[in-house]
Amino acid sequence: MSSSSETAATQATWTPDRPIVSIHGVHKRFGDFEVLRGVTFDVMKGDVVCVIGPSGSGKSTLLRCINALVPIDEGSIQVAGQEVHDPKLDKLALRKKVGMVFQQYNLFPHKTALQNVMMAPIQVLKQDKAEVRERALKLMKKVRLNGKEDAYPGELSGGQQQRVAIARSLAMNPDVMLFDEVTAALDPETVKEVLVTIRDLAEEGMTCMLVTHEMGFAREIADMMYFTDNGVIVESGPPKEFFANPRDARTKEFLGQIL
Amino acid sequence: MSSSSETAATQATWTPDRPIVSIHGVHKRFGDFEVLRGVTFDVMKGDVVCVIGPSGSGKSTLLRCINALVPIDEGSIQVAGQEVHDPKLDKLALRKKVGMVFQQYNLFPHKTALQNVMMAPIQVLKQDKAEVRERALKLMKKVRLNGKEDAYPGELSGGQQQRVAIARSLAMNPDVMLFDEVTAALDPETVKEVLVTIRDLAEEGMTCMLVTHEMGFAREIADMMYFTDNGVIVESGPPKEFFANPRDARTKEFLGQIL
Amino acid sequence: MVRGFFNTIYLSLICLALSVVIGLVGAWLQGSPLKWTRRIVQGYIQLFRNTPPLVQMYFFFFALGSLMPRMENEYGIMEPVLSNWHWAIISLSFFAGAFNVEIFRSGIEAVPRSTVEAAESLGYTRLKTYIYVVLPLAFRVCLPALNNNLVNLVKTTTLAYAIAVPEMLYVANQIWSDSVNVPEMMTFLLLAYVVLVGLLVHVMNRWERAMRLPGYGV
Amino acid sequence: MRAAGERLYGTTDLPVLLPPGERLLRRASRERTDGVPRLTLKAWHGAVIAAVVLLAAAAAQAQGAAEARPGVLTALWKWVPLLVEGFLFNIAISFLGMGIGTALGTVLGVMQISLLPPVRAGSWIVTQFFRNAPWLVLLFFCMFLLPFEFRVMGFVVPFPDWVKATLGLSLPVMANVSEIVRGAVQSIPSGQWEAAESLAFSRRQTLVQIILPQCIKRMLPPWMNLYAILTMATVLASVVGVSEVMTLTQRVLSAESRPELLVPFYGFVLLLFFMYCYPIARFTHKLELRYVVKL
Amino acid sequence: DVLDKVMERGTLVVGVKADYKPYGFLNPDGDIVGIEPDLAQDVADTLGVELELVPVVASNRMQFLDQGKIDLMIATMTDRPDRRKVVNILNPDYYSSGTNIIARKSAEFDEWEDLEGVPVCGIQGAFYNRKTQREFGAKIVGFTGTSEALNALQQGRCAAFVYDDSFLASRLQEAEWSEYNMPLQTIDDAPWGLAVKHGEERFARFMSGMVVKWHVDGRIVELEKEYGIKPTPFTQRMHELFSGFVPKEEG
Ligand SMILES: Nc1ncnc2c1ncn2[C@@H]1O[C@H](COP(=O)(O)OP(=O)(O)OP(=O)(O)O)[C@@H](O)[C@H]1O
Ligand SMILES: Nc1ncnc2c1ncn2[C@@H]1O[C@H](COP(=O)(O)OP(=O)(O)OP(=O)(O)O)[C@@H](O)[C@H]1O
Ligand SMILES: [Mg+2]
Ligand SMILES: [Mg+2]
Repeated sequence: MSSSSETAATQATWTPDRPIVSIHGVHKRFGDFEVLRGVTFDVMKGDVVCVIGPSGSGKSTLLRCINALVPIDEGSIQVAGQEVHDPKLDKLALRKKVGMVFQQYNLFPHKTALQNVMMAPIQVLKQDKAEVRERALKLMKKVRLNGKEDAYPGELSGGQQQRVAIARSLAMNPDVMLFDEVTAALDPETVKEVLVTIRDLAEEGMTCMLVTHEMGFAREIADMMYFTDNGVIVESGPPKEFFANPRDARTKEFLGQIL
Repeated sequence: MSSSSETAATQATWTPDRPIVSIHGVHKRFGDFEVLRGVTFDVMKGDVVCVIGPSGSGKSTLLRCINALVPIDEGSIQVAGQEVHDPKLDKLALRKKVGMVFQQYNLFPHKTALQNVMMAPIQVLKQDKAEVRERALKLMKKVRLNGKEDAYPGELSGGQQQRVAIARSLAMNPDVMLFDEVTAALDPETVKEVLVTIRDLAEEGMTCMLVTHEMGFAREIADMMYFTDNGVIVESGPPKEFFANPRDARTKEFLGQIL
Repeated sequence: MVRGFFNTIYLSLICLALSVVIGLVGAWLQGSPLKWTRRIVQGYIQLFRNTPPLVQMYFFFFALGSLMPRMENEYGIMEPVLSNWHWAIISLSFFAGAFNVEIFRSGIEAVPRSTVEAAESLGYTRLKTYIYVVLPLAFRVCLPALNNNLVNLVKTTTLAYAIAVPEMLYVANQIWSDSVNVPEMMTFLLLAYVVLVGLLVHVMNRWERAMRLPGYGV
Repeated sequence: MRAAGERLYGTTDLPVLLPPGERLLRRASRERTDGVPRLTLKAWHGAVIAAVVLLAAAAAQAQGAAEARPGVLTALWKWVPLLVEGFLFNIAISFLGMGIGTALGTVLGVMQISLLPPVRAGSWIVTQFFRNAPWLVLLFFCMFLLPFEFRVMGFVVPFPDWVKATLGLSLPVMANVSEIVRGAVQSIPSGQWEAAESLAFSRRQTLVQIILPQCIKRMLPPWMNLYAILTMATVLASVVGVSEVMTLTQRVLSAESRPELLVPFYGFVLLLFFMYCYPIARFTHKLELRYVVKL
Repeated sequence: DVLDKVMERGTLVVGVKADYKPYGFLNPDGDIVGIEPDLAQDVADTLGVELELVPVVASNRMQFLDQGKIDLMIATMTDRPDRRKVVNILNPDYYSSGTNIIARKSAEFDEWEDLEGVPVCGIQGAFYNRKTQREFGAKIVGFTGTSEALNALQQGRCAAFVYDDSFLASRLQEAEWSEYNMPLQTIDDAPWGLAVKHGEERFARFMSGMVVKWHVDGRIVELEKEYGIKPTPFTQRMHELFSGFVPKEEG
């Protein structure tokens, strides 16, 4: 398979003791507006990183840069030792390593839940259908959706859809999962369902980057917290410290708003 | 004015020491599905009541029944002594007494913020334009939107739109305000803005019924908490007790989910 | 009359199929990176959308028809290779096709960018995204508009009478100038078309319903 | 429950009413900041028009070159005033037909959303019937079943052909407008109705004050599209002998008795329509961008 | 009755063809001219009223007369029994034409039977198509106007064009049509009649008188010459028959 040889090639330059995602001095402009203004941080394999910050501070943009959905203007982003910013980069190879789950789920509405999960491995990785199916069924179970395989996205609740989206990304066997406000607009119980799923993943050692507004969850799950404002990382640290003793004034203000 | 004579007539049978909203054994079915299955409680004038509960438990439906937006199948709902369920009911008179703010704001997009606030008093209550205008300007100030009078809804942020919607309802001088998840889908800072506005109202003695998922807020503002599940009220009580010592298993489970 | 009825159906079916093909190809060409390809398609659309189909038909038949190569036929006349049937089919298909291009294009544009992104982040290439995600969705979005246009097309086949294609109106016209019963013929025509179009609407609606995305709200 | 998109876009007769994509959204926001829809008639639009003229003339010259008779363009020039006059007549018919059709169609459309089931069903049937019947056939009906004059209280009100043709054309317009109105009203989120209701607006007030004003913007593009379609349909009046541009062209052609003139004359008619309808189409497109997205 | 109405109104409304050169066609001013409008003018002059011409087509001319939209129809209408039931076709007929075809000389048609199965252009709804189709088995390809049909013939869409003989004869005089001829015998010589509404006896009698008068003083032959067509045998015969007979004038 092309994907496995790919992985072998890049792993030659990357060892597990180095950060799996390494972001360095990243700038991103949309026209005149500079969304990211020099963001730098590293994520180690198996870490769970939470990014919080006010609306419009560039959190989603950052995740999208990591996944090469938007090009960056300056700086460097490396995933497993491979430069994302490289114009010669094989985007498809990168995306096989990085899974992304969106706030709006973005499921394919014309396919059932199971088909949504199976599509990419079959059509992109050209894997064997029966094999993929078996794996997809396992994933559905993992996100606690067994029984809903044949439902269309329109027939699922928000939380269920969100979990299908997670399973869909997992089916590609990524090294890193990016979650962009996956629980906004869900009710507390559904939020819980989704978060439990993510926690399971984290416990299995998946590298996760989350953008979230759920402080309670961030506090429980994160190995590292990052607070962004105006395109820069204002403060970071392990959650206990971060929530108990924010040093920066802006962080204090933001955390103060939370009821 | 017909409205004032109305009020006089109904106030004859209602005294401020009796509940302003009195709900008794309300059942509501959509087709085969029974959304409300015998809901009973009272709201005293000036009280702030919060209704919480899982998604689909009938919270929105209950508010909509109080406002006669949907008819009920059984039971009785009285607002200021007047039966809402009465087929001969003058719905318009009722709605002058009950204001409602929706999750999706539902502002009129073809009118400016100020016009949105002024429309109903002028066209429904036939009040004097200059007078209404003055009052509307005061309301805009009250919801901290002075300066945004001439903006169209499309030009306002979510939180600002939500506050215009509140002002619009207040302009009708209602006796009771119903708020249906007015802060879902807003970011934490905007949530704060809207909640401060509601707190101001509560402090001025307005009777408020809120459906919310914001436990922190509910705890702070509510005089009474109600927990609904499956179309019935499972538990109720003053917030301190309610949050500290939930008696019912279902309530315990629900509150346990909240991070 | 029965012949005319079946000719109308035949003409309609062929034009329906062709116009859909033209629409698909045109929409695909409109997404082309070549500026001139897009412009030519755009010119085609505007020209056909903004002129009366009746006049188009004449123009096609008489102007372009005369430029066509000829072949000797069984009567020893040099006959153009394309008959009036062909021209009716061509001009009606191109007319409806011009609308279809726009319909398909807006259907494609209606597919949310975020869904395309989701596919891309799963490693789909552009072409695969198109085939597996964009087109199936676009097709569902534009189905109602497509239905309407196709209904219009069936109604427009009456115009083929102008270049002597024996469809229903032509046949009716022959009969009523012979015998003096215009109102009866008109009633028949009206009913025939209402039935025909009603049938098409019914079939398309069933199809639309079958293609409906369960619970999909956009 | 029908999907929102279907409700919004599936109910008009006009193909261009689809949700705009993001490219369009961006263009729309640019135009909104400008405040006016930019009606750009770029150079190549002119080139297309010129090409049509040249094509028509060239084809004609090619055919007519061998003749010793006056040139094709001379012949065409001689008749231009008459043809243009005929075309103005087409425009007059289209204006009138649109006016009548819109007035009737709006009423019919509002009836389609009435709370009374019989009214709703009745207006639905009427709408569907006139929407599905071919324009030409409706035209014939009006031509032959309406009297040529009315007697109102002793006065004889003449009822000329072109009025009948106008009525015949306004029937399908009515049905389409009815659908446009219904589609637009149903495309307004139900939250608007509820909000108005909870503010104690009556149904009539809600419709007049809240819903219809929001609809107008949405209806404008399909309505203008319909107008262009109607304009192009006015040539159908030739079939029933109304002296509009197509009829005149045919008469002129038989007066000239020169078959080679056929192509330039029809080319000229095409050109007339294109020059009238194309700017309308562009403008409609601009409006569409402005309004479909705004709400 | 109509006559009174016409006199009262001061205008005579006549339905004529506007797409049938030379019987009725447009001039660049948009007026209808030709043999039939001239005849209509004669009638109006005789009555001392204004003339108003209404263009008619085959499919609406009888309805118009029946509805009273026109008072009189002079619209190249063939006199046929089934039409006599609908409108009052006057005696005597004022004109006549035969059915004939033009075809490329190379086509070599000798008799009508040769047309069996051959595509023949015609005008939609024209009388001439009838026999050609029914008795000789030609495949009629009907167009809306003569220009269209002639163009189609030139393009080779049909082997011949069937229409009225005098129209075809005048075409053949033009250089453009030198490749073509009228190879067959004119058949089906059918008279054309003026028509008024049934029940209008007085007006019918008056109009019959007008027709007789035209035949007597050779007006129609004169007009044929004026519009550049060869006088048809029918009009000449009628002129000979009627000359010397002086009609009693009415009105
Ligand atoms: N494609 C784009 N073109 C122009 N501006 C953009 C684009 N995408 C994002 N932006 C702008 O960049 C800024 C950051 O956007 P981003 O979505 O990253 O914010 P965010 O931190 O995720 O906010 P939220 O919490 O509301 O999701 C915003 O001001 C947004 O308007
Ligand atoms: N018009 C309707 N027709 C049929 N079912 C309905 C209708 N409105 C609501 N329901 C159903 O009634 C149930 C209760 O709905 P309701 O909106 O009151 O829930 P809720 O408690 O407000 O939930 P949420 O927190 O998600 O807003 C849901 O299962 C919903 O599907
Ligand atoms: Mg974001
Ligand atoms: Mg709700």
